[in-house]
Amino acid sequence: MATIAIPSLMQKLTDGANQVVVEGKTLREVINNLEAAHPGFKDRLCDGDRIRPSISVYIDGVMTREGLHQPIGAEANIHFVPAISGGLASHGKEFS
Amino acid sequence: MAEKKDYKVVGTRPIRHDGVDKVTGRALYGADFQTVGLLHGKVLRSPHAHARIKSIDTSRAEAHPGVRAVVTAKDFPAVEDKIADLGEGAANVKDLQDNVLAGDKALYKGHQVAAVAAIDPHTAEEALELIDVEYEVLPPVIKVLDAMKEDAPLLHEDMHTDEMGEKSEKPSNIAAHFQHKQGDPEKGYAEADVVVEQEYTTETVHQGYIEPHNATALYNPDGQLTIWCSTQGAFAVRGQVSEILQIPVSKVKVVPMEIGGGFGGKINVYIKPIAAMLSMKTGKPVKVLMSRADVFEGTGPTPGSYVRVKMGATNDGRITAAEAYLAFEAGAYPGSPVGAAAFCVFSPYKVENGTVDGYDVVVNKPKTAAYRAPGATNAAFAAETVIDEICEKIGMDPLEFRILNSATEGDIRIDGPPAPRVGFIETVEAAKDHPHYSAPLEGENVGRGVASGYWPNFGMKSSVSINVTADGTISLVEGSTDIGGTRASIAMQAAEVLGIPAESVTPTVADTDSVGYTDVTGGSRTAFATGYAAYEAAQDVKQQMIERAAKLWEVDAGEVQFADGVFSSVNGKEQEIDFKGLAERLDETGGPVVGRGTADPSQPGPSIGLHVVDVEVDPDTGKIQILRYTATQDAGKAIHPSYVEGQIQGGAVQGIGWALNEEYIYNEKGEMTNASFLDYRIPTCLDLPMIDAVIVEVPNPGHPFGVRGVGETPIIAPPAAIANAVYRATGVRLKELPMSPGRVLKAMGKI
Amino acid sequence: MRAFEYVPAKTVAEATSLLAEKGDQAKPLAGGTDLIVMVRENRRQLDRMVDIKDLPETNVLSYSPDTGLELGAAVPCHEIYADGAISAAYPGLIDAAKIIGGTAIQGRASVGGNLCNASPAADTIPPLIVLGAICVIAGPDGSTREVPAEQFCTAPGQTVLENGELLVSFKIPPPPKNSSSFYLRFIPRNEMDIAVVGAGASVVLDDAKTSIVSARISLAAVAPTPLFAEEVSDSLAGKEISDESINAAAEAAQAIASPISDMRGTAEQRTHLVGVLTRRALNGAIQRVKEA
Amino acid sequence: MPKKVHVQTTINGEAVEYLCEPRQSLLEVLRDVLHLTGAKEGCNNGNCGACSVILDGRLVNSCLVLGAELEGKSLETIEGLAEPEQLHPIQDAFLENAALQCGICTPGFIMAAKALLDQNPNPTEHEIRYWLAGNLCRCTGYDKIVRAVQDAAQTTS
Repeated sequence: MATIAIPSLMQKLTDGANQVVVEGKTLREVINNLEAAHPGFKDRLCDGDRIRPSISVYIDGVMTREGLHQPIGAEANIHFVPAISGGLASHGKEFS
Repeated sequence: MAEKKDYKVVGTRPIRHDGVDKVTGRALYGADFQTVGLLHGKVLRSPHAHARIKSIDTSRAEAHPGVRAVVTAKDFPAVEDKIADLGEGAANVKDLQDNVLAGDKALYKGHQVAAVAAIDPHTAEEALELIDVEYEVLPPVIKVLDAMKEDAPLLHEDMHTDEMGEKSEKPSNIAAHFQHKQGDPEKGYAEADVVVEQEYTTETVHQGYIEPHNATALYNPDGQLTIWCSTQGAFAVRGQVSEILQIPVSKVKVVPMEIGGGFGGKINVYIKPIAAMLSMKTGKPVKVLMSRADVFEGTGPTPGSYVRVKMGATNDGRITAAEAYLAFEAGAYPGSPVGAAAFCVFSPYKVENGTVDGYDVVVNKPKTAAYRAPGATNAAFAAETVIDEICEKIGMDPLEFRILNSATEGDIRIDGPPAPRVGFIETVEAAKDHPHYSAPLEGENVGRGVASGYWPNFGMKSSVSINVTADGTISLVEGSTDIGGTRASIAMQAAEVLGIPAESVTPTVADTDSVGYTDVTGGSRTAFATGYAAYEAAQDVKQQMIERAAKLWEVDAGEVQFADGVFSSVNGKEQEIDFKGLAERLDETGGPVVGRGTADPSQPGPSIGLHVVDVEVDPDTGKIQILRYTATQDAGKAIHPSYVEGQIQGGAVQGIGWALNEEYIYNEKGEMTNASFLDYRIPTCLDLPMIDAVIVEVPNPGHPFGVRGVGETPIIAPPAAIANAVYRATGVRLKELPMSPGRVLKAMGKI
Repeated sequence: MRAFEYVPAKTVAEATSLLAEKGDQAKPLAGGTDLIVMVRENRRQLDRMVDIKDLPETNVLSYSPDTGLELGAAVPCHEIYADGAISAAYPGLIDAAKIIGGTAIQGRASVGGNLCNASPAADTIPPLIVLGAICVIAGPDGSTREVPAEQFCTAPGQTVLENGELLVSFKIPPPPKNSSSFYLRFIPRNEMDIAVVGAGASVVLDDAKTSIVSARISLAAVAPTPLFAEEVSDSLAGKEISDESINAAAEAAQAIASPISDMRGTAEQRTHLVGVLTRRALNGAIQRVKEA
Repeated sequence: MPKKVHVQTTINGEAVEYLCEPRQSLLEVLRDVLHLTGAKEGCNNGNCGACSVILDGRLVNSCLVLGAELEGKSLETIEGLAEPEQLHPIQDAFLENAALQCGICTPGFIMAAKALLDQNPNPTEHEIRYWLAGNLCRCTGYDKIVRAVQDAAQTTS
């Protein structure tokens, strides 16, 4: 079971809970299960088949760049964080 | 992972490989590129900060003798209004296009509107005056808080505020709002003995690289486009030009020339697609150069901002709660660095109860670009001066306060994930132990201030290949443009692995067809990530060379070891050959050796610095003089200490410039009134003392030699450190940047 | 920038006739540090530049304690401050010559050009005024006329020069006994800026060096032209040197300043600085007399 | 359009002839006509020093000189400083002190430093900083540049 920290601006979707525990072997499964439990998440986190460029995903403290394919360990801690944008990006990732 | 401490090459100070070219004037920068049949392009820019473009008539310009082509936004291919992943970041392609040549509206003075190619630059310039643009001038909005008002003029009538995926109903200049939250701030304030809350504003500032943007493009009838230019990232140019002009990336070759400074400002493209479009129309190579005024008015600076910070602490110096409200000017299109600001504002410290709100707001100014630790300086100016006020109120030494509250590895960051290891306490201790901190301050109107700066650093992708040469040297091909000596620091990492001198490496920065994908020189990533790729490529070479030695000695590769530049056989045969000796014998052992390495490291390792400054303030004129400056910084491991010191010194001085005088000054029409190096006042050498750079080395576990990026961090602390010093000198706290003489006089009540 | 022609003049007469021929479409070129930039940035459009810096008359640099200084209009700043005797006699002029632009600008920029550019913020004009410089002007008909420095500028960028006239040189009287001069400006950096406010002062003290016999004060960047603060200057005559008398002069100077607000400073900042700089200029000049 | 001007001059000790438009600056002539691109354009109005050259022994900004003014004059540029097998001591000092990062301002700084040391072989730190104030560097914070000039002064004097 992965523990997801819910960003404060998304806690409306979880009735105020700041943490949710869901199953999933990949990030895709985790988000699908999150969506099933708390409808609305998928659209907030994903743009079609990808994580929105404005969101960074941390698995156990390390930012992943593998998107929805990212394997998720049994006891993973997942954070969805507003991406740090800088130079090029309109809603981009990482620059200076 | 850091493998050993007694390095032969890493940590030494060889002469940089491109040095002779650069001191003799022979190094070719973008504007130095020449080719036969060259045409020259010039760009017409909007004279208005906000205007609807009703029509553009180019016929008179086209008829001007010597003019070969004119382009406007009508010449763009159609693109979708969507976020495109450009490999090195994502961007809305429509916005990118619109910023290169304005479509329906000009959104800032200096916005590119049309361009001309002609037989020489003067003829092209004459033709600009013959382009007739009919504008409907609209009211501009320049300041972030004005742009956030309900009744503010809207830049984009169809833009709605994005709150982590949720869109506002009404259109707004606020492109995005996000929030980080940990614990319970109210509970934290209840535990506090002291609570300080202050508001801060900063003005737009520019990177101020000395070389203006430049581009020469040649479009061939076979559809192949080549662009010679100065850029922080040849692949970033390729990606943007490809999207803007809707050409496959394989048809775009970008040749990076030497680059005269960037600091984040030479990632976005402005005139490169224009040079390409003009070449497409004329079939000739077209060179476009910006003037200094073009650079100020038409390229991305770093934003002005409004920042409010509230912090509570106990009398024994423990932070109990902290909040920040950050509103940043994105410029004409969304995408300010407010995300990085929100991340960095409290990063050095353990904050268990905190909230950070960030707002990305469009205004009628050039679209902001990155500038050295983008966002962090604005944020630190606020947070680090609030901390100074708290220290004063509870009577604690500001360095002790920082040691007490330092975030340590595993502490929960404000955005949720755990903090990685960084030598914060070590940099503070280094400052404490430095003679500067204990030196008595002499004279009147003088004061000493300190502040910290934290930057997460970035990894991203790099590729390196290495060819072994028969004389025992290697040629190293990399894709990172060298802005400050990175050829040397990358070459040195390969040399270390192979046990050869730095001088035995010939590094080359290659074009996009000649090296694997490499992200921009930015994010403090080049010595770290491209250095990592060079390490991997050298490891590959080493392994192949071990196999060659095995072949030579007719033993198993497992019986060959390599140490200190010498291959030897393990099993008693006592055979030895050094790298040079083996390189001479590649032909007979299987031919050329080519090593390759790629990197996309996940642990860049943050960097942190602590700055100490002494100032003198003239109480009659409000002018601040920097008397003494010391900057400590955790570099992880300094590959070439001279260039690490150089980054620290240069970054500190950019921060000093930001603190003292640098700002975009606007009139009521939204026009920048100081678009020159005369009135946009970057520091001269007469404004400064020597800058004492102290390198602290707490190795980054995410790099084989322990490297942490160093480029960005040193700009963050100076404005706050100087503001704290000015307070000691005058008793007045400055809450606006820059702390120009007029603002100081006002704060002191003299005017 | 539109195309123009470049003509090096060989004599003053040739220069004035080349200028007269084109009226306001011709300008003399000396150091070019202002003119070339203005033309390049389309702030001024010209058909002709007349290079006047190889004329003997515009290159004269001669000083004697009896007759004073004759300074050609095209002499670059660095030649002036390289001369020890001139530096000792007219320190206020040297203060200004050493702070115009950077070293490379001072290799070309001339005092004459600085005056003809007629910027309200020009650094060398207040020293010219307080040193009582006379401008020698050649006309297209071969005539010459003389105009005091304080009357030369008429508006920002405008001067008394008529069509075809050329500023040839300055005559600066020898410094009186017990006198000295001082110029300073306020700028946000330490070099490479335009004055937010500039102040020049010259003083003649009595033999005891305790009171002021006469003084001249001039201010830059606080009015449409560099200002000769004549009444303020006269009010110092006969006054004892004291904080009180200096402060009174500084306040009087503030009263006559009429600065504008622009990107280099606000009107209130400038008015404040007039007081500060007038005090410092007067004290600086007095100090120099005392130390002499 | 006014005719091009024919100019005969001396550059780095060699006689040079060229044609230029009167409106072309010396910097344009050097870069676009003579392809001597060591002098750089940073501002084109005398505020950055990247185009510094030495004209008849005086340090000038080549963007503030007309190409047409060079008739009969003698010009030194960065390209003329090194001997075929030996850098000028100032060039060596810049390399040894790591006094450059991006390098765009470096030719201007080296020419300015040469003009300084030609006339003042033992400048103080303040004299160096005053002399070089017209040359902007955005990368180094000037520390290592000042030290390089101090070092070069030691070597040459």
